[in-house]
Amino acid sequence: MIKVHDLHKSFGGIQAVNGATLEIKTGSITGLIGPNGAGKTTLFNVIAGLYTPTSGTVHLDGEDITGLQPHQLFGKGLLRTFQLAHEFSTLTVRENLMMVPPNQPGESLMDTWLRPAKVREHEEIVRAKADEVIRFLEIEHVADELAGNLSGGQKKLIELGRTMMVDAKIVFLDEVGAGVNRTLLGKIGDAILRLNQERNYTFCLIEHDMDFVSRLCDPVICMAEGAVLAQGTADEVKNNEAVIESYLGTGLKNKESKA
Amino acid sequence: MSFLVGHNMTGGYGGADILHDCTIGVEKGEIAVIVGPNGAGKSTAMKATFGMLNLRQGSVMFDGEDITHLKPEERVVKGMGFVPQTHNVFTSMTVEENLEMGAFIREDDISGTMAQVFDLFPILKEKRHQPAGELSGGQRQQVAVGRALMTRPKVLLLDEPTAGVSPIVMDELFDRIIEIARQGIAILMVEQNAKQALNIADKGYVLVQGANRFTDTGEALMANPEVRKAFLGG
Amino acid sequence: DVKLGVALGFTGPAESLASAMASGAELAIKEVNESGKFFSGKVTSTRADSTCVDASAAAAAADRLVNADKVDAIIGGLCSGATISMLQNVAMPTGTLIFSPSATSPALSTLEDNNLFYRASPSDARQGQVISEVLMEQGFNEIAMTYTNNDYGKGLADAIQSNFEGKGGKVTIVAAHEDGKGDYGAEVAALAQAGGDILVVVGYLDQGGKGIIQSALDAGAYDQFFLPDAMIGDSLTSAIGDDLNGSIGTVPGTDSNGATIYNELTAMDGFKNGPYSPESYDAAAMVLLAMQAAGTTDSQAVSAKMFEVANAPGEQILPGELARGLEILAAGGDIDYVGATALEMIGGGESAGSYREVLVKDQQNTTVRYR
Amino acid sequence: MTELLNALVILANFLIVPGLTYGSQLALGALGVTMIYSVLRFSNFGHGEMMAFGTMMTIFGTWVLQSWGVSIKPLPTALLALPFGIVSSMLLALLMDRYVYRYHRKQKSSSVIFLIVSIGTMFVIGGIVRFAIGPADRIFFDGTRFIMKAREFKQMTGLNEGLAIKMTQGITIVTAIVVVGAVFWFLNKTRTGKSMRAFSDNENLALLSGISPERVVLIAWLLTATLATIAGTLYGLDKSFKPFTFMQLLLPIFAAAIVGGVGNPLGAIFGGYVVALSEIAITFAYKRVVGYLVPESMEPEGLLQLLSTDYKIAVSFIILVIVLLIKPTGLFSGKTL
Amino acid sequence: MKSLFTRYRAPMMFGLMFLMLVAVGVLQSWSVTFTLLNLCLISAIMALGVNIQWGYAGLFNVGVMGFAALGGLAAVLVSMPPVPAAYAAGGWGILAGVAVGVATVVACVVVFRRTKRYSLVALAAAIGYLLARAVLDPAVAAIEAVDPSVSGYLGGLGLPIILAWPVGALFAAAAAWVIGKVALGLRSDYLAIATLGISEIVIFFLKNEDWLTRGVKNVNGLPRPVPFEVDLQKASWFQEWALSLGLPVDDASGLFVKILYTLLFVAVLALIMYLSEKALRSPWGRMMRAIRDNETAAGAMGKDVTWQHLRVFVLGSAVIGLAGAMLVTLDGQFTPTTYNPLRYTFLIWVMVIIGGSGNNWGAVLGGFFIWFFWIQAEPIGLWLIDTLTSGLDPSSAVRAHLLDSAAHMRLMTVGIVLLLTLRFAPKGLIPEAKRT
Ligand SMILES: Nc1ncnc2c1ncn2[C@@H]1O[C@H](COP(=O)(O)OP(=O)(O)OP(=O)(O)O)[C@@H](O)[C@H]1O
Ligand SMILES: Nc1ncnc2c1ncn2[C@@H]1O[C@H](COP(=O)(O)OP(=O)(O)OP(=O)(O)O)[C@@H](O)[C@H]1O
Ligand SMILES: [Mg+2]
Ligand SMILES: [Mg+2]
Repeated sequence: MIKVHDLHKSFGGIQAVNGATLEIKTGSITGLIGPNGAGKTTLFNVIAGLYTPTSGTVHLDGEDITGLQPHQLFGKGLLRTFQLAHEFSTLTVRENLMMVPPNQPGESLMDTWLRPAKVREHEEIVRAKADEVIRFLEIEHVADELAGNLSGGQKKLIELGRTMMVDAKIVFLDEVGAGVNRTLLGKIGDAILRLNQERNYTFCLIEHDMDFVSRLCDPVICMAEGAVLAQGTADEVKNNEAVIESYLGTGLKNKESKA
Repeated sequence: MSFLVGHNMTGGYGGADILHDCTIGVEKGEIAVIVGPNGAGKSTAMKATFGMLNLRQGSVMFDGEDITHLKPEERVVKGMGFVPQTHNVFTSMTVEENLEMGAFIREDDISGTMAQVFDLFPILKEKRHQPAGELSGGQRQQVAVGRALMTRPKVLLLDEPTAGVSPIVMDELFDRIIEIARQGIAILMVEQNAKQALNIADKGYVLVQGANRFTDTGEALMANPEVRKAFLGG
Repeated sequence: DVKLGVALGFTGPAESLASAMASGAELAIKEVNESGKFFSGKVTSTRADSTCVDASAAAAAADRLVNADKVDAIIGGLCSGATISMLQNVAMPTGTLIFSPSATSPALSTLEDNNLFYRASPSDARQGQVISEVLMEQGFNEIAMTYTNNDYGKGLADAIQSNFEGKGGKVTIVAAHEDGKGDYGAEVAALAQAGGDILVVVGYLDQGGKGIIQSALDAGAYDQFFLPDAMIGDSLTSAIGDDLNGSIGTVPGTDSNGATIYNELTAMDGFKNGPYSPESYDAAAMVLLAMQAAGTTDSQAVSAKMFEVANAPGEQILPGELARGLEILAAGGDIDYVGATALEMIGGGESAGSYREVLVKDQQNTTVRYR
Repeated sequence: MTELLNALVILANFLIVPGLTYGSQLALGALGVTMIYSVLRFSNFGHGEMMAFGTMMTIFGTWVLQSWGVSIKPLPTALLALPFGIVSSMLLALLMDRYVYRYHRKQKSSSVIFLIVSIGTMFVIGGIVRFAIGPADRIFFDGTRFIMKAREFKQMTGLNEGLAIKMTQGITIVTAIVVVGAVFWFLNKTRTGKSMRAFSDNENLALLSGISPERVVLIAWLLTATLATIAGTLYGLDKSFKPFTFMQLLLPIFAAAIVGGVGNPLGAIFGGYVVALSEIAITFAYKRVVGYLVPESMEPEGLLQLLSTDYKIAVSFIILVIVLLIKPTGLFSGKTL
Repeated sequence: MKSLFTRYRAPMMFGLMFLMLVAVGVLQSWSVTFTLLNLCLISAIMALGVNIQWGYAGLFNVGVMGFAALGGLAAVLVSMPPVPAAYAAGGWGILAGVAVGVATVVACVVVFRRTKRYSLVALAAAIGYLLARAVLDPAVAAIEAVDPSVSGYLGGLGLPIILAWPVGALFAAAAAWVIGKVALGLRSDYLAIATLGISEIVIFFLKNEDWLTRGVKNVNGLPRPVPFEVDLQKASWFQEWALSLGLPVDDASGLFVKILYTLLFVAVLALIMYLSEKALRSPWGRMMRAIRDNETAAGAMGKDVTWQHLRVFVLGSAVIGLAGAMLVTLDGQFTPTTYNPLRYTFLIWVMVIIGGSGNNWGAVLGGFFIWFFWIQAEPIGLWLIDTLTSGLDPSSAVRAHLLDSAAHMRLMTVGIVLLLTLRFAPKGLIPEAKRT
C-alpha cells in the first residue's frame, strides 16, 4: 500500500529522516518503534504531506504522493493522528468529530443558504455517527465540553476518534497510547484490530509500549537516526541486539537494590 | 503528618468541581504514584497541590506549614518542583536556556546540576543549543524533567514523565527517580505506565472521578486484581 | 440673540491650526458683543469638531450645530472636503449660511450652493497667476515645486505650473508631500536632484511645508524658497531663523494694515495668531455685519447683503472697528469691510484676493508691494 | 575620480545620512513595540503616544533647565532633561499597567483584546498630551545644529557637492546602535532578560520555574517607557515636536518592527533601515548621480526617478510586503502569536 | 438572576443602545439621531465584514480602509456622469495601457510557471511596466488636462448610485482575491502589516491617479438614491404632508431623507445579517472555527485551509466594500484623503472587538456603540469639562485653557469609554456564544 523510498528530511543541519526505505503492506498493522528522535514522527509528517521531503519518494498504491497537501491525502483515504494532541479547542468534543466527514453539503455556503433541509438531514447522520464514536471512547460525560478543557489523555482519544469518523484506507497513529490509561488502551487495541479485520483498514502506528506493539503489530519496524534499523515480527525485533542496545534497554538497575 | 499533603481537596476550573474531597500526599525520600482513568482528575490534583487552581475546600501542607494560599512561584521558592503533563517546555528557548530557567531561583553555581542532567539525558547535551520546540516528543519530555531537576527541589511533582519516551529512557528515568528519592527528596508522580511505576512506588493512589478509590503500597495495588483489571490494563 | 457655530478640524491633521482660528472667530464675536451695537442682543458661539478629513463626522457635527444647538450660521469647514460635506449634507437642506475661513478648493467656486456658501480665502486659480508673475519678474525661470497632497495643495500647484509654463518658465519637478508624516528626506532628495533656482513650497507653515524647508536647508539643497499664502506667518520665520532670509512669497492683502492691526488684537486678547486665524476673524465679522445689514438672521436675506458689506463703496472697516461698522449699518449706511485679510468678495462668494508680495528680511515678513 | 566622489557624496548627503537617521528613529520606536510584543504578546498602539508623552515631559524639563540658564552646548539641553522625561513616562506606564493591563492579564484576555485596549490607551494618553502641551508644533532643540555644514564640507574637500551632518543625526544614529546592542544583550545574555523571554514563551511554566510575572511585566514596561522617551526625544530634536506626527509615526514603526521580525531587537533596527532607505532610494532622482558617472555626451535628460515621491510611503510598504512574502516571519524570523 | 442577565444579554444591550439614540432625539434633535443611526448602520455592516474574517477564520485583516475606499471608488465610477471630452482625449490610451498591464501580469505568471526564476519574472514585470507607462502617461496627461479644476478625469457611467453598492462589493472582492492569493500565506501580525501596507498602497493609488479618481481634488456632488431636501421643500405634496404632520417643512424634509436612507441601510444590514448568521451556524461555520483553532489539524482532516481562507477573506472584504460604497453614497462625496487607518481600520476593529468577536450580533452592536460615542464623545466631553470647571470663575486661565483644549476631550472620552467597556465586558458586549 505505502512504499517509502530512500526518504530524507533535514531541518537546517539536523538529518531527521535519513534515507528511510520501508513498505506498509495492505491490511497490515505495522508498528514503528525507535529511540526518541529517531525520526518516526517526522517520517509520518512527510508521508502525510505536512513536510515536503528533502529527497526521496512516497507511493500510495503505486501512485506517487510525494509532496501532496494533507487535505489532498485525506481525500485519498490517508489519515493520521498527532503525537502532541491537535484538538480544536473552541469546538466541543462532538463538534470535533462532526467536522471530520469530507464535503458535507453544509460546508458549501450555497447549500447552507438555499437547501437547509438537505443540510439538516445530513447533519443528523453525522451527529449519530459522532455519538457512536463518543460512546466507544467512553467520553460521553464530556461530549459537550470544549475540547480545550479536556485532560491530556482525553485529547489523545479525540485524535483517535476523528479517524473513526470516516472510512479510511490507511491510518497513521502517532503514539495514541502515550498518556492513555492502559485498560482503555487495551480496548483501543481491540478497536484497531476490529477496524483492521472488519473494515480492513491498514494501520501504521508509532508506540513505545512494547506489550501493546507486540500484541497488535506485524511487522514491526525499528528506526534509529532517521533510517530503518531492523524489521520483522515483534519477537524478532525485540530480540535484535541493536534494538535492545539502542531502544529497549535491560530494565531497572536500582529496583532490587532499593529499600 | 506527611511531608507534602493535599487534604480533602475539592474544587475545579471554575465550572463543576473536578476534585471531590481528594487527598494525596508523600513523605521525604518516598515515591508516591497516582494512577487512574483519563479525566479522573490526576493532573488536576497535582495542579491543586501546586496552587494552580483555587480549592473550594481542603488545604495543602508542606513541611508542616500551611501553604494553601501561596502562589505557585512562591511554592517553588519553598522547594517544590513540578513537571506538567503538557506545555512543559519553553519552545522558543534552547535546551540549555530551558534548564537555566529551571534553576532561575537558585543563586549558586548551576553548572554541576546541569552536568548531572546531561549525563542522565545524553541526547539533550547534543541538542543543548537547539530550540526545545524543534525536539521530538520524547526529547521534549526529557527536557521537561531536566528543567524540574535543575531547581533541586525538596519535593518533585511529575505528571506522566514517561509519556512518549522510549523504554530505555523510561528505565533510566525511573532509576534516576529512585536515586533522587534516596537523596531524601519526596516524589509524587502521575503515571499511565502504571505497572512500571507502581513497581518502584512506596505508595500508590487510584483516583476515579476526582476521588480516592484505592490507597495502598505499590506492591499491594499491583497485587489487587480489581485494580489491575480496571486501571492497569489486566 | 444670535448663535454662531464654529466648526473646525480640532482633531486630526490640521488640529494645530484649529485653535488659533477658533479664537480668531471668537475674537470678532467678542468685539461685536462689547460694542453692544448688534441689532439683536448678544452673540454666542459653540465649537464643533469637523475633523478635516472625516466627511461623515463633519456632517454629524454640523447637523448637531444646526439641529440641536440651533445656530444661525456656521463659521467653518477647515479643510475643503469636510466643508463640502457640511454644505451639501446639512447647510443646504436646512438652509443655513456657512462661511469658511480656509476652504480653498476650486470645486467650491462651481458647486451648487443656493447662495449659502462663502469663504474668506481666495480660490487657488487666481493665486496661481499672481505667483507665477512674481516668480517671472524676480527672474526665476527654473523652479522646483512641492505641494501638500490635498485639494488645496494640488489645486494651487496645478495653477502655478500651468501659469508658469504658460509664461515660458520651466518646472523641473513637482513632488507631493504628506502633512504630518515626520520625515521628508525622500522628497527633499528628489527635489534637490531635479534642481531649480528656487523651491516653491505649497504647504502649511507648521506642517509638511516647514518640514520640507527645514530639511532642504539642512541638506544644503536649496537656500531660497517661494512661500504661498499658507506658508506666510511669524511662526515659520521664527522657527527656521536666519536661513529663511531672502525667501519670497505672496499672501492676500492690500495696503491696508489690517493684518498688523489684527496681530496686535490677538496679542491683546492673549492668543497666538496663526495661519487662517485672520480669515476666521473676517469670516465671523462678515457674517455678523451682514446680519446687521439685513436686520435679520434669515440666511437668504443675510446672504443678499454679503457683497454690499464686503465691497466698496462704503466706509472702510478694519479689524477692531466692527463697532463702527455696526453703527453705520444700523444707520442704513454702507461699509466696505476690509478686515484682517483685505477681504474682497467676487462671484461665487469668495475673496477676490489682491495680493501682498512678501520678502523675508532678518526673520520678518516684510512687504515689498501689493498687486 | 572626483566625479565618482561627487556622486558618492550626493548619495551620502541625500540618501544615506537621512536614511540612517530616519531609520534609527524608526528602529528606536520599533524596539519599544518589539519589547512589549515579545514579553506581553501584543502590538502596543499606545506606543506612539507614549513617545509623545515622554518627549513632552522632556520638553518641560528642558524649559525649566533653560530658565535656570543651564546648557551643555554644543549638545542640546534636552539630553539633560531626558532622565526626567524617562522617569515620568515610566510612572505613566506603570499606572497604565496597574489600572488597565493587569486586569486583562488576570482575565487571560487574547492578544487582540490587548491590542484594542492599547488603542484605548492611545486615545487617552493622546488626550492628556494635547491637554498639557497642546497640538501645536514645538522646537526645543538648542545647541549647535551642525557637526558639518555642506558649505564647510565643500571648502574642506574641494568637491562641488556638499555633505551636511546634523548634530541630531549623529546623536540619533549612535544612540540607536548602542541601545539596540544593549537590549539585545539584555534579552539574550542576562538572567532577567531570559526570564522575560521564558515568560512570554509559556507563562504557566515560568511560574513553575519561580519567575514572578508581575516583576517581568514591570521591567518590560520600564524598559519600554525608557525606549519610547529616548526615541521620541531624539525624533523631536531632529525634526520638531508635534503630537500628531507621533500617531502618524506608529505605522512605519510597526512596519519596521515586523519586517525585521517581531520580538527581535536586531530585526527592529534592520527593519527601520529597510523602511527608511527604501523610501528614499526608490523615489530618489538619480539624474545628477548618473550625470557624474557617465561622460558629458550621454548625460540623462529625465530625472531618472523610479517612482514619484507621491508613492513614497506606498513604496516602503511594497518593500515590506515583498520581504514578508520571501521571509514570512520577517528578516530575523521573529515569532508569531 | 445572573443567568437571566447572560441569557437576555444581547436584547438588553440593543435595548440600551436604542434608548441612547432616543435620548439623543429627545435631548438634542431627531435629525441628529438619524444622522447617527445611518452611520451606525454602515459601521455595523463594515464591522460585520471584519467579523466574518476575524471572528470566523481568525484572519487578521488590517486593510479594511483599502476595501472601503474601493467601494467608494465604485460609487464614483458607477454614478458620476461620464466626461466625453476626457474619453475623447485619452479613453483609448487608457484602454491600451490597461491591456498592456493585463498582458504583463499574464506574462509574469507564465514565465514563473515555466521557469521558476524570480529574476526573469522581475524582468518581464519591468518591461511590462515601462511599456504600460509609455502608453498610459500621454493618455493620462491628456485626460487630466481636460478642465482640471472641475473634472480632469474620465467620470463614471452615470447609472443610479444604488448599483454602485454591489459593484463596490465586487471591486473589494476582486482586490481581496488578489491580495489573498499573495498574502494569506502569512500569519497573524505579519498578515496584518501586509494587509495594512496593501491598503495604504490602494489609498495612494486613489490619491494619485487623478485620471480615474480626481485624486485629492475629490469628487463632489454624487447623485443620490433619495430626493434632495431642497426639491422636497419645493414640492407641494410634501409641504402639505409636512403641514399635516405639523412639522416645519425644512425639518420634515431633512428627516424624511434621512429616514429613507435608514430604510435602505436596514434592508442591506438585515440581508447580510441573515446570510452570515445562517453560515455561522452551519457546518461551514463549524469548519471555519476548526480551521481558526488549528490549521494543521484541519488540513489533516481534509479541509483545504488555504482555499477556505481565501473564500472568507473575499467574502468579508466584499461586505466591507459594500459598506464603503454606502458610506460614500451617504456622504455624497468621494475624498481619498479621508481614508486613514485610524478611522477606517482600527475604529472598525474596535467595533468588532468591543461588540464581541466571532459574534455577528456583537459586531453589529459594536458598530452602533462605537460610532455613537465617536460622535457623541464631543458634546459629552465638552459637558464634562464645563461641569468640572464650572467651579472656577469663568475668567480664570485654567478654565480658559481647559475649555480651549476641550476638543481633545473627544478622543479621550472615546478612549475612556473603550477601556471601561473592556474592563467590564472583557470578552466584548456580547461574547461569542459556546455552541453545542
Ligand atoms: N521542526 C524541526 N526543526 C528542527 N529539528 C527537528 C524538527 N522536528 C524534529 N526535529 C529533529 O528531528 C529528529 C527526529 O524527530 P522526531 O519527532 O521524528 O523523532 P521521533 O522519532 O518522533 O521521537 P519520539 O519517539 O520522541 O517522538 C529529532 O532529533 C528532532 O530534534
Ligand atoms: N482547563 C480546564 N478547564 C475545565 N475543565 C478541565 C480543564 N482541564 C481539565 N478539565 C476537566 O477536568 C477533568 C480531569 O482532568 P485531568 O487533566 O485532571 O484528568 P487526568 O486524570 O489528568 O487525565 P489524564 O490521565 O488523561 O491526564 C477532565 O474531565 C477534564 O474535562
Ligand atoms: Mg514522535
Ligand atoms: Mg493528566
